[in-house]
Amino acid sequence: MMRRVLVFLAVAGLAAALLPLALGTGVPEAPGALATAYLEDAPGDFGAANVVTAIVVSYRGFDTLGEVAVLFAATAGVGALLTRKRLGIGDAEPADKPAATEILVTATGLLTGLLVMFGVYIFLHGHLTPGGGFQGGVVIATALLLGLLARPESKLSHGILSAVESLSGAAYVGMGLAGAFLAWGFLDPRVLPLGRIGSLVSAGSIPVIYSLIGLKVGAELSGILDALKGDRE
Amino acid sequence: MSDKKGKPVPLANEGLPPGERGLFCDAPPREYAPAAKIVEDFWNWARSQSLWILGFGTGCGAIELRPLMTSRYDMYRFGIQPRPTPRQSSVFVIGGYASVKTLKRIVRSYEQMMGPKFVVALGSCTINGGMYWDSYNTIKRIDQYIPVDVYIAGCMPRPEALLAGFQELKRIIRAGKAEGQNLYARDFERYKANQKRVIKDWNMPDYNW
Amino acid sequence: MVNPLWLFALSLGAAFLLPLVDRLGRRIALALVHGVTAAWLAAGIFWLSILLSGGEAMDFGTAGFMAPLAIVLRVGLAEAAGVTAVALTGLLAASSLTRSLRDAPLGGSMALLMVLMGLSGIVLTRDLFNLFVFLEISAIGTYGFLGFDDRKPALRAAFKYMIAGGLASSLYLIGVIYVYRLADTLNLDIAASGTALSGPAGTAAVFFLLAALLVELKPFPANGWAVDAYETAHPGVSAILSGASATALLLALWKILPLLGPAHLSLVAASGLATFAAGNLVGARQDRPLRMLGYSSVAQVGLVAAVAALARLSGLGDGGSDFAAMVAGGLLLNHLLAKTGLFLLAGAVEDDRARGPLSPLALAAAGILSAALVGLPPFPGFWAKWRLVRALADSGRWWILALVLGGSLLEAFYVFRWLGARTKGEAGEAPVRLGIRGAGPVLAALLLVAAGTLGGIRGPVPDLLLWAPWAAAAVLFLLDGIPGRLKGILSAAAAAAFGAAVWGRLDGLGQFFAVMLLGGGALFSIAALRKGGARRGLYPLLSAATLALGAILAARTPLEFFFAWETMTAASWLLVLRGRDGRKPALSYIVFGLGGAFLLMAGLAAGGWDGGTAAAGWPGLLVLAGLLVKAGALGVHVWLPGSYAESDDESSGFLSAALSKAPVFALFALALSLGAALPGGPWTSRVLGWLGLATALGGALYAVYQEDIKRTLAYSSLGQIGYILLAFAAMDQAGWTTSLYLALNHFLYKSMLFLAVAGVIQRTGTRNMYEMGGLIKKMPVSFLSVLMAIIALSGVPPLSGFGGKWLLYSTLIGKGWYLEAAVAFFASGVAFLYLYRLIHSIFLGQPKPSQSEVREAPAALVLPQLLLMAVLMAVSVFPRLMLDPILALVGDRFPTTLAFEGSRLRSALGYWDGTLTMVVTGGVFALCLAWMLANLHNPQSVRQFNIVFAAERPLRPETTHYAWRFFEPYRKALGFLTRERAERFWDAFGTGAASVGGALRRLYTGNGQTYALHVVLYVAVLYLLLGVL
Amino acid sequence: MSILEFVSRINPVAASGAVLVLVGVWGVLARPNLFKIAIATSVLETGVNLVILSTGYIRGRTAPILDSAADASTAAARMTDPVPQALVLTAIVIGLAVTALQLSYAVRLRAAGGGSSIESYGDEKW
Amino acid sequence: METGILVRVGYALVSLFVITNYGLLLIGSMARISAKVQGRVGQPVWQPYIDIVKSTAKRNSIGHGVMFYLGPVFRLAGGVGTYMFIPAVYGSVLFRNFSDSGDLLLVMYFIFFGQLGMALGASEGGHPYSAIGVSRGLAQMTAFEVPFALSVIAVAIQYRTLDITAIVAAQQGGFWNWTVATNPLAVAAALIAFLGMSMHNPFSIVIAPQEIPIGPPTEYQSNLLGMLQTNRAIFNGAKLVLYMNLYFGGATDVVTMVVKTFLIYFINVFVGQAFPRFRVDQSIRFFLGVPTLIGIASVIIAAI
Repeated sequence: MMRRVLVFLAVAGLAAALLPLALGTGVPEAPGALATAYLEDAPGDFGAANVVTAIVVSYRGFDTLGEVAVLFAATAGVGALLTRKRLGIGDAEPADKPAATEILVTATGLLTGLLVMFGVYIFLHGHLTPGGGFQGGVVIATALLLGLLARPESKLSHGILSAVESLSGAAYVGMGLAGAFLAWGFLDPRVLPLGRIGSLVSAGSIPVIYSLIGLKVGAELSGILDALKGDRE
Repeated sequence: MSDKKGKPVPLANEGLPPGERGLFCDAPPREYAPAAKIVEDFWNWARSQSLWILGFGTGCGAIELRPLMTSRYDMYRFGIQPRPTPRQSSVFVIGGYASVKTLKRIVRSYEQMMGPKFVVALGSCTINGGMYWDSYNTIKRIDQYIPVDVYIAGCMPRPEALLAGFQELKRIIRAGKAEGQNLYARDFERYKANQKRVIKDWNMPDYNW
Repeated sequence: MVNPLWLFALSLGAAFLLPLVDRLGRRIALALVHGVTAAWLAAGIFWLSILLSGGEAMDFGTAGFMAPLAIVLRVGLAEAAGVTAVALTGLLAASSLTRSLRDAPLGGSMALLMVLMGLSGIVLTRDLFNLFVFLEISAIGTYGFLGFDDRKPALRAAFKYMIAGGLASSLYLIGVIYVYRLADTLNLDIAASGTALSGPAGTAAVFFLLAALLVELKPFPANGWAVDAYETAHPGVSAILSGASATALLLALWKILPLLGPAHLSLVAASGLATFAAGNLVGARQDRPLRMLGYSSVAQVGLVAAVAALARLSGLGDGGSDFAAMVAGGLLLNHLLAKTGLFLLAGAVEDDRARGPLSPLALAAAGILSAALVGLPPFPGFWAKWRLVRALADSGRWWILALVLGGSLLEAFYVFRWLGARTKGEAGEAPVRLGIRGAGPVLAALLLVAAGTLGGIRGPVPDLLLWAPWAAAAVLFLLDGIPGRLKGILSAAAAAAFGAAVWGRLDGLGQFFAVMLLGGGALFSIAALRKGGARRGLYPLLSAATLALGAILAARTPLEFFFAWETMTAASWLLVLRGRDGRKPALSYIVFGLGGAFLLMAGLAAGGWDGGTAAAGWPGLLVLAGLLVKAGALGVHVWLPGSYAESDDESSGFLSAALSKAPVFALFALALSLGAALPGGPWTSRVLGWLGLATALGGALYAVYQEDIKRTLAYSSLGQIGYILLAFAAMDQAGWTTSLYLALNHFLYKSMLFLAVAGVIQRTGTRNMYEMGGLIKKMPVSFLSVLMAIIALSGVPPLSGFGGKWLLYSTLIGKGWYLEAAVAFFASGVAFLYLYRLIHSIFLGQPKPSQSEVREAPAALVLPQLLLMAVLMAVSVFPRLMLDPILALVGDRFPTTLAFEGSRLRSALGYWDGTLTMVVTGGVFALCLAWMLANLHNPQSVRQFNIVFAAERPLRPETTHYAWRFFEPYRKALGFLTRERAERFWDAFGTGAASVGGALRRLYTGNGQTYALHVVLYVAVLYLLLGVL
Repeated sequence: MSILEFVSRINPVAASGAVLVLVGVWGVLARPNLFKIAIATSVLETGVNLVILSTGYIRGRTAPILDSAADASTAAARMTDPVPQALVLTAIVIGLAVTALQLSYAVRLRAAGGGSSIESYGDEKW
Repeated sequence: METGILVRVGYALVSLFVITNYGLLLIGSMARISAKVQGRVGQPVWQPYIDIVKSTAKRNSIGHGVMFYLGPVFRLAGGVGTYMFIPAVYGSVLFRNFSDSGDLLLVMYFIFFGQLGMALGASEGGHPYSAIGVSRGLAQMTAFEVPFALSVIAVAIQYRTLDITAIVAAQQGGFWNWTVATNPLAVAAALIAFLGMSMHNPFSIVIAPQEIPIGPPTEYQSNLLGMLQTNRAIFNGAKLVLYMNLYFGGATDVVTMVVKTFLIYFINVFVGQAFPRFRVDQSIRFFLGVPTLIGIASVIIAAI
């Protein structure tokens, strides 16, 4: 009882703390100076139609690199935690895993390719349309999830995933360094020509970076899903 | 009791376990020559006028010693007073029969007194065994074990008899005849043999300094 | 300057490629990880070197842009230091982590890399959201790191850690986004420069930021999750969490300080101080070392945060940032290295299989780390704490000052308790050796020593003479392998050399005490030659303590004095700890020693010592109180008997005869600095007088009932110090003369007593008096020494002790302190009891068969005793030898009542001719002796059992020696006076503190949800307080 | 201020986000199941993300993507604030990572045989 | 000072001779008075002399060690020394002794000299009763010293000096100048303390002859005992002279001294005849009770 009261008090306190923020800031009427600067300069600076992408990959690309690192660390952590040995599962296969339904199996066969393609599309067009490397990577991982659901006994090649993850990550860092050496700063996408705003090949190395991120995120999420399945060596 | 050079031979102390012999002095008793005549006379007078008694009151005779302190008999006026430790006493009053058990204590106390020292045997029992003459565990004659200067006979002697005995003792001292200490040293082996014959559980040194 | 982005690229590249590298072999992967850390370290040091030599801080933009558009990293002094610290911790921890990382999945190594990079990012970034990203990188890294070697408790702790971490990061995000919304920027500097955050919404937004960071800093009570993690994780992980992580987070807090308003800052200060107090209270109750270190860790971090906030809040110290950097930075550096080292060390040794004592090197490391943690000199924490205390005192924040010092004392208590336990180990266990795992702690210790020493020598204490104790300790410790006797001679020589070096610097008072303090050190160093063998640790400590005493005399500023004082406290504490059963007494020794020192510190720091009048008030009283604790005044004496009794015999002598004069010296110095007056006015004198008197009486009474010879002497010392205090308190010529005379006399006869007793204990192997007896025939010189000493101590003419009594009563009656005089008379009568008992039970009575082989004490003890006897005799026959210099010292500060006429000393009331007394006594004694010899007829030397024993023979010497509970009737009559009230009071005090700690620690239920509740409640309460402020 | 004014000043997105935050916090504090705690954390993060988004949303404006309808010169006048959108992206991913890791710990702990209730993981205490 | 040192030694020896004989006679006569109280004739007045001669004339003796032999030497030296530091007769060069060595404090502390030595000697005898006796004696001493010290302090306050000669000088001029008249409380406290000091009944537990035969000197005999007996006379005399000087106006000639000290001692013996014996803890509590309060009162009176 005491505990409930305390929980209530805690939540109420937090609500009270949130109140001035909700009241004091109100609904914004116009973007601030920084946002305006981004909106006005981003296309010119990086040639990206999607201002958000320009911010995510270039201006605040360092955040994104960090974010990739977070995901990477999480994958590593999950992988290290959930091994067969540590989960106490022996070499024997768990006997009675329910078989997937026919519908699932069939749909998976049909959808996998489509999903992967969609994912690739999303990260390739990250600088033009909503979406980007993360979104694309997630879609790709969905394909793998479907595969895992359909064929629970199947095993992903952990080696390949890991290699993709490593290499794309390293390449991302490499792109960052390239920006520093070939352009004006670390993660500066202007190592490639900016191209015409709105075209697929534009915005410097943003599509490349997003592709790398897409691959990496796809691999990482797949890895996480695989690990959560709990039969990693 | 001495070797050729006149150095006293240490006592064997065989009654003691070897480990305890170091705790006790093993020197034998010695005879002490009196001082020059005139000095010794003076000293003897002083000794006779200052009789500090160690009462050994295990027998019924001891009860007759107490009244001497009272106003009625007042032994103090004769320079007699009780003393609680043998070290400081000069007169050993053995108040009644001595059993085998108490004899050991009598010997020990006697030997611990400083010379010159005098012994008063009080009552028949100490003199000849008295009513306990056929008892299996009493000593018949105390003078076989330590030298006695004055015998006060009776069963029991009255305090007056005691006072008379002390007067007699004073006389003997002044006459220079109370040499019990030297006698004991001289006949030490005989006395000791007598003592040991009676006392079976001998656990003391041969001479208790 | 090296662009930090390269390093991030390096870290990330290495991390991403690590799985591939790992296929080549784990060793190579680990080498890569450590190599990256080393690169960070190199960069950090490089930056530091540039910035320290006058370079400017630099900003580094990303993607070719600077703020506000892009994320900016800054390399300034604090950042460089932070990066260095993080990397250094990582490398230090490597010594302990490497083996485990090799055996665990690769995730562990990656986590290590991520954590360190994340922390460096936290340090470097100037962007609020980027800060969040790095917070999360390090958080995720930490989550993975906690469980990397799959120890079950750590897994549980990690989950709790994650709950709290998730809450904190959500709070942070809310804060960040509203800061952005209001200030229209994510850059810290721009946000801080505007006023957009000053309104209620801004305050709330900043509050969320702050609350998140505070939660990350593990405030009380919202820190159970962290402590659980500290306790259970791999020690290397804990070290990084406690050292590197805390450093980075504190720097993060430091960064957002400019955003904070006064109300926020007050919250930080309050929360930090509460955490400091509560952490230490709970830590004191903790017996699991790693968890204890965890509590200590949160406490320290709380203190640093509070200091940073206070410095900013209202310019604590002399000017804001420099002060904050010095104090908070110093404390942080101290905490970082000490805690890292301790976690690594404790993790290595706190293993249920290894219960033995520590090996010497490990012990040295543990000692240095613990001492640094507690803030003993010469470590950085000491200098920082001094400045902090000064600033707090200057600004009149007495409550905070008390809190800081009280918390530190608690911390000292539990850290040293652990250290004591580890020093001793359990009987019969093999020593614990650290091997490679020791590299981290030893390195941390060395860095601490280097940092502290450099900081001290190049900073506030440039006088190298004051560092001599440390140098001596270090040299002798390094030479610890050579034969002990050689070291003893070196130690004595060091004392002599130091004496020669400082002599010219000292004034008369200093020289007077130098004779006792340094002479005592040399004397007992010589005495220590009585035993061969290495006697590890003894000589370095003895030498350090001796020289520290000298340094106390030579100190010129309050800080120098306090530096030397703490050095002395530390060295003497270790001397006590070195004793066979020294663990418990050493603990109370150091706790009371530090308690006194902290009072002293507060008083000294409060200033007014350069001729001002401020010192005559509270500061002076605080100093006085501190000195009284150290002197062992009744009520705060409880540390004294045990430590004198349980330390090595020569150490006891040193403590009692020499070291106990240090507070006496300081008292005189205190009074002199106030113009021969006591702080606080005439009442102080009166109270001090009664206190001294109570000490004298109490000491004597306690001593009467001891069975332990050294305890008897310890209480005796207590009593004698009481007289010295009493006479000092009289504050007139006679009083001061008496006090100094007593001090010197006490040195003489207590040295003799302890030397003799050391020999007795060495020869008999026991300290219980009733187990001895009849040693006069075996140890005649020791007997004579004790005889002379007790005659002198009891004040019986004709030896010099009577001079002390005569002076004392002349003073007291002359001063009008009549009741005091009567009580003093009683106390000095009581002294007879224990003195007689001492000499009777040891040297007279029945010898024990088991001691039949006992010989006279070794020459190393006998010769100093002979020397002291000669000195005692000389000053007894010619009191002017001692009194002339003392009278000159006291000078004409007070109206003169004492004067010599030839050999006769006259007071206002009477006179005393020591020489004539000695002649008359000698003559009479000779006469009586001649009489005795002339009339000794046929003496027969007899043995011990030739006693009248009610006509029986004694059975055993043991039962015939009347010694056990010698003064039982006295106990029946006056025993009620010696019920150990002070002990009970302090016990109750300790129990009280412990039960507060015990109640507080009930908060830490182990339930992760409760911890989360604490976090949210903490935030809510904080918000409420913000509203109130 | 009147009720009306009060309501009008509330940002509905932020308010719903705040509600989610509170729900998430309540879940973290009150649901003992490890997995539910992880999910509650996720809810909490979602709420936070909503709050983030709410600060950038401006009524009547378009997404900050240039196309034929809006070029760079008119962007500032017609588009919403891109920064929160960029930030929320990062926040989401990080939240995902945390959730993944938290779930793994939950799995790991349950596999070690301690059950799913957090109350059974309180051995480290005091 | 003006007197040559040899002359002074000669005077001191004469003074010592007088006090020895006086002390012995005092003991003898007191014993006789006690006897009269008990309705006895009692021992001769000169019995103490005989006893000492007898002890000295013992033909042999035993010794337990050096300290055992030195014990009586210390004791006697303590007694003689104490006397030597007190001016016995006011204004007399002959009886001035060596009182210029120190003041009242010296005397008070020199009293311990003999006691300490004796205690050590007795200890070496190895007899447990000696040690028990000493422990009782010392314990009791700490207690009776308190009222005595208070009373001495009262005297010091009253006359503003600790110089015994000066104290006596201040009391000259008739009974009403004596301390006993000017501060009777101080005298009362001191006299009660004196009972303990001289170990008379009811404070004779130290030598309790029945349970611990004679206490400390249990092992002493012959010449050594003789010295102790001699000391008893001298020491008693010294203490009495001290009391006389402090409280009863001192003496300007030997006759006055004899009369006064006799009377002081008589009070003592008189009380001793009338009371049974205290246990040690009882006597300690007694001395620290009413007598101490009296002493404090006397100090207060003197101080006001």
